[in-house]
Amino acid sequence: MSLVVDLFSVVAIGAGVFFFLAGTVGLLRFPDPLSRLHALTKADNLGLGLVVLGLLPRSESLLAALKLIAIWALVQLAGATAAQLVGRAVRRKGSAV
Amino acid sequence: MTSATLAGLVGAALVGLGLYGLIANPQPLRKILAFNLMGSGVFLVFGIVARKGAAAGLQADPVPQAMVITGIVVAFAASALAVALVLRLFEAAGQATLDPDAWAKPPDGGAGAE
Amino acid sequence: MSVLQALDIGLAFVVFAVAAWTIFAHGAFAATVGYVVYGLLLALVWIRLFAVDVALTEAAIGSGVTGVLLISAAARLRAAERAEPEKSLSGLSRLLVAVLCAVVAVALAGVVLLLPEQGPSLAPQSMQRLPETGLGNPVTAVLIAYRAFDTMLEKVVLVLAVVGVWSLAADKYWGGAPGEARAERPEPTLAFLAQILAPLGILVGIHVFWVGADEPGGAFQGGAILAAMWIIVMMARLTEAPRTNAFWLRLALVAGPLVFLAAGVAGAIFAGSFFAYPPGFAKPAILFIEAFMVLSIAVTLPMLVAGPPRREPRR
Amino acid sequence: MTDFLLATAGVILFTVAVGLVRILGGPGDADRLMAAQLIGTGGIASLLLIAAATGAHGVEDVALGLALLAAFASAAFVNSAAPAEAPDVADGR
Amino acid sequence: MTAGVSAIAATAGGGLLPLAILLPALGVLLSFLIGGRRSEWIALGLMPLELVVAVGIAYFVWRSGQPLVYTLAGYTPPLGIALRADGFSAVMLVTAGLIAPAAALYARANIATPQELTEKRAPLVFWTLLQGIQAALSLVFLGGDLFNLYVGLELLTFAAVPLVSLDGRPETVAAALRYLLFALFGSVFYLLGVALLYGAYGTLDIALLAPLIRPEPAVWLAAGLMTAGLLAKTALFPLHLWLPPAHANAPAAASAVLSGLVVKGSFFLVVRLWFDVLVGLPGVIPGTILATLGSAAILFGSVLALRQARLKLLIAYSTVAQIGYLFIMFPLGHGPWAADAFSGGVMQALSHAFAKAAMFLSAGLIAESVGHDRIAELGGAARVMPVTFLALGLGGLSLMGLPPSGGFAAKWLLMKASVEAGQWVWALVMAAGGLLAGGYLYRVLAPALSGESPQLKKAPARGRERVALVLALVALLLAFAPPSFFAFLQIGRPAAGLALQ
Repeated sequence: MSLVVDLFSVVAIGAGVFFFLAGTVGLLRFPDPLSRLHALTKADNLGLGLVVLGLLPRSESLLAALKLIAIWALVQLAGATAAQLVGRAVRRKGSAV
Repeated sequence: MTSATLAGLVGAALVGLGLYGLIANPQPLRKILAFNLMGSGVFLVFGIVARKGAAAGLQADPVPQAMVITGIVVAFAASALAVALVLRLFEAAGQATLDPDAWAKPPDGGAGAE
Repeated sequence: MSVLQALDIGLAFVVFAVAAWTIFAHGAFAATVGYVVYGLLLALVWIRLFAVDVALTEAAIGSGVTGVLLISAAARLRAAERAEPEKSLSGLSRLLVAVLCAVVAVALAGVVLLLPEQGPSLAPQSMQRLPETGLGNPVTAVLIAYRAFDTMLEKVVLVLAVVGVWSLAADKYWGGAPGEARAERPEPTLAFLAQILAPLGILVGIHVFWVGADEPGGAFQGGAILAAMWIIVMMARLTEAPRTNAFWLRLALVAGPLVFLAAGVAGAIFAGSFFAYPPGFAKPAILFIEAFMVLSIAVTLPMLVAGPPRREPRR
Repeated sequence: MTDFLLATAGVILFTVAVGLVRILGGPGDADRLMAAQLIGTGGIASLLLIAAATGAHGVEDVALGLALLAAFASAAFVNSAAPAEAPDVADGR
Repeated sequence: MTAGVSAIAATAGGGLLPLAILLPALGVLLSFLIGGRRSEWIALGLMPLELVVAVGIAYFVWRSGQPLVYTLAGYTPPLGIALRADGFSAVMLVTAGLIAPAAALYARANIATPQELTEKRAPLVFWTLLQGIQAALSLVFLGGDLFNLYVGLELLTFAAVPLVSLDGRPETVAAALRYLLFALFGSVFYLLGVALLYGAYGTLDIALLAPLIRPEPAVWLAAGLMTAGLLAKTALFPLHLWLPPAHANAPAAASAVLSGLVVKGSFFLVVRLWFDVLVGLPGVIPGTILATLGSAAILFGSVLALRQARLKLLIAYSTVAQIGYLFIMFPLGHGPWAADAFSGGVMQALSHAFAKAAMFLSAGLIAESVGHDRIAELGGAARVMPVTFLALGLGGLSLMGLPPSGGFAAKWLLMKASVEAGQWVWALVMAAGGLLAGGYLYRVLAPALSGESPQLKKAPARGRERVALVLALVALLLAFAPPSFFAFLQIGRPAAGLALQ
């Protein structure tokens, strides 16, 4: 059982790390600032999601697991709204501040 | 080197950096940032003291931890007051400089008479 | 263990690099963003020092609320930065200052390295007296019982800070609400964010306060999270900032220290010493005081962020 | 397993830090704010991994707090960047 | 009961110690909560009580001949916090208890809530923060725990800074900001020292810490950092830059408290630190450094005071100089002259507190009545407002160190100790400082006594003139302090214990 859990964690977290890496590589290679930020946000949120997924079976209690999911959801929300907010602020000012 | 010592070294470096910013940076807002950096460096020194006091089944001495919590709240209040002063200065004078020459007395100099 | 060490060294390096960025960056706004990032990383460092209570405080106040304060200020001061290139120190005096700071940092680093591996500690005494308080979290016990006097006075400091910030208002705005009246409609995305975050955050804040008796958390951290929720709701303009002459607001601001002070005096009458708790009643008394402290912190921090009154009071 | 968790935490932290260096430099403030946003995501991931590895207690609440406040810097920026009416500067006292 | 035990256990009258802090703290909270005109009434109502508590503390210290101790919350140090009052604390407490109400009585006339308003900004802020300063000073004078004292320092900063910018002109805001930044720098350095001391010895209680102190790197660094931080708050040369604009720009009543009392708070802690905590360090070299800075302050501050065009700035610069005298006592702490040096330092703190408060209040009256405070245009003013100028002149007597005045007693004791210790140079500097002080006071007083009197905008109020005069007279009367007063100052000093044996 514990081996299965460990294997699951390793795979999920490993995949998560991959997305973080991919996001940063994309960041360094994409030319256009807005699109690269967009891609990066996506990649990182996916990365965090996978890390959380990998940690879920290791959590001590149901409450702890729920907290993990809430963390992931909140970061999703923050990422999405922040991108939109900042994007709109930039557009409203008509220039890249 | 333990993680506690490492954190202490970072704390020392932060105090140095913050002190430099506080003295050398002319803008008041940057000075406030520097003050916060310096403060967090001091808190880290408390942190390693706490960690090295791990005993009685605790992983860190609670007394310095409590002091850091008090200190963080006070540092925030200080930043808030400082920021309010900077913004007020900027609004009232269109500049936010601490340069004493910029505040040379106007010729009538009637301060003190309210 | 070596992986952990590598991680620690990496973390230390990143923290230092971001701190240096904050000091040396060209623009004030860039430096401020650097500071927000720095605050977040610092929470990681506190976890590594096994000071979870501190990490919580740093995450909520050091990074979160301070971040709002400084980012707002930096955004408003941008005009100042453009207007006048500040006179900075000459190269030589910069060098002298740098040398002075390096001396301080090196001396401090030396002393830190000399600290013994196992230092003196009040942990045993803290644990020994812990049962009297009925608490399970020794950090909370230090704050509310052993060193209650510090904590009560620090709440008075917060009240003074509010008075100080408000004192910068123009006379005609005294008693009015902070923040300018804006013609614009609230940003819909921000309103959406606030509507989702606020209920969740209130839950988390109360949870953090409540578990603080026995686990990491407490009045400061819970109060700070609640404060952050009020800040986001005000930023989204779902509610207006309150008038500063409103009695309920003043009451909420002083409730924490006032109840704490009253409890301290009651301790002198009923338990033989100022700020002592009667045996057996310690935990309910502590939770009672803490509840008011949560309230006061939750109201004080947003008021400090909101700044001085800037609207005329209604008559 | 512990080492794996710690190593991944380190890799994520390092990766995000590299990205950070790239975008803290700008060119625009929007980029910088997004940088802060991103280090938030990576930082929370590392935090959770370190907590799982070292068994530090109560760390989920720290991560929860960070997640709750993750968008605050951007919100504050938008809020202050919105054009406000010119404050009345004439009345000093 | 041995001395070691009595430093921890509570003593008779000890319950007054927390009251001295809690009463003004309560005043802060109530004044802010209830607001309006009542904030003033609360402050004025509590001040007599606070003075009674301060006098009570002094009485109990005098009666027992030993420091008063109170253990808070039933947790003995090192886990808990203790408050302690020795002779020096008691005297400072009473001084603060007298000067704050004097400033309050003076301020009633011009910092009041007008009838037509329920609440006004400046009065609410002033009355709340004045009590904040009282609470902070009580804590600084009574605190027995270094971190508790840090909280006291922060209280002091937060209460003092907004008073500087009370009238809202941009230059006052700039002065307040500079003051705040210096004060915060000071707090951080102080706190860093506290961290190092805790790391070295695991306690912050002064009585427990003192016997543990060894001359080792951590202690030296902590001592340096804490001293530097406190000096920034005390505005000792070369960290004085913030003081003149801050003290000159505040309303007169606030200036009196800031210059008379607030800077003495951090000075008091420097004394605590070097005389009660760091007793295990060889103090001669650090003491000499402090006295050298003090000498520089005396000369530099006096010369700058000579060059000021405005009366309030002149008085503020003279504070820079007078702070210098306070630090002459530090290299004289060892030897048969130590008691004289200590008494001289304390006497200087007391007489300067009263004299400077009197002078700032007088300057405020002059500015209000004449309409400005430009020294060049004050010719003949003394002839139309004689009482005000009398208070100014009597205060000046103390600054110059001429008999009979508290300043004379202070400077004479310090000179005597310097000469006995063979450290002549301090005596010479003090003599030069006295001459310079005579110079800058002459610049103000001589023209004011002669020439054509200016047209007053309004005559100074009798009551307010009397407040200033009474303060100046107290500074004068200190010259007649009996020997028992100096014995009282030694209560709680280690040297006193030696002398008694």
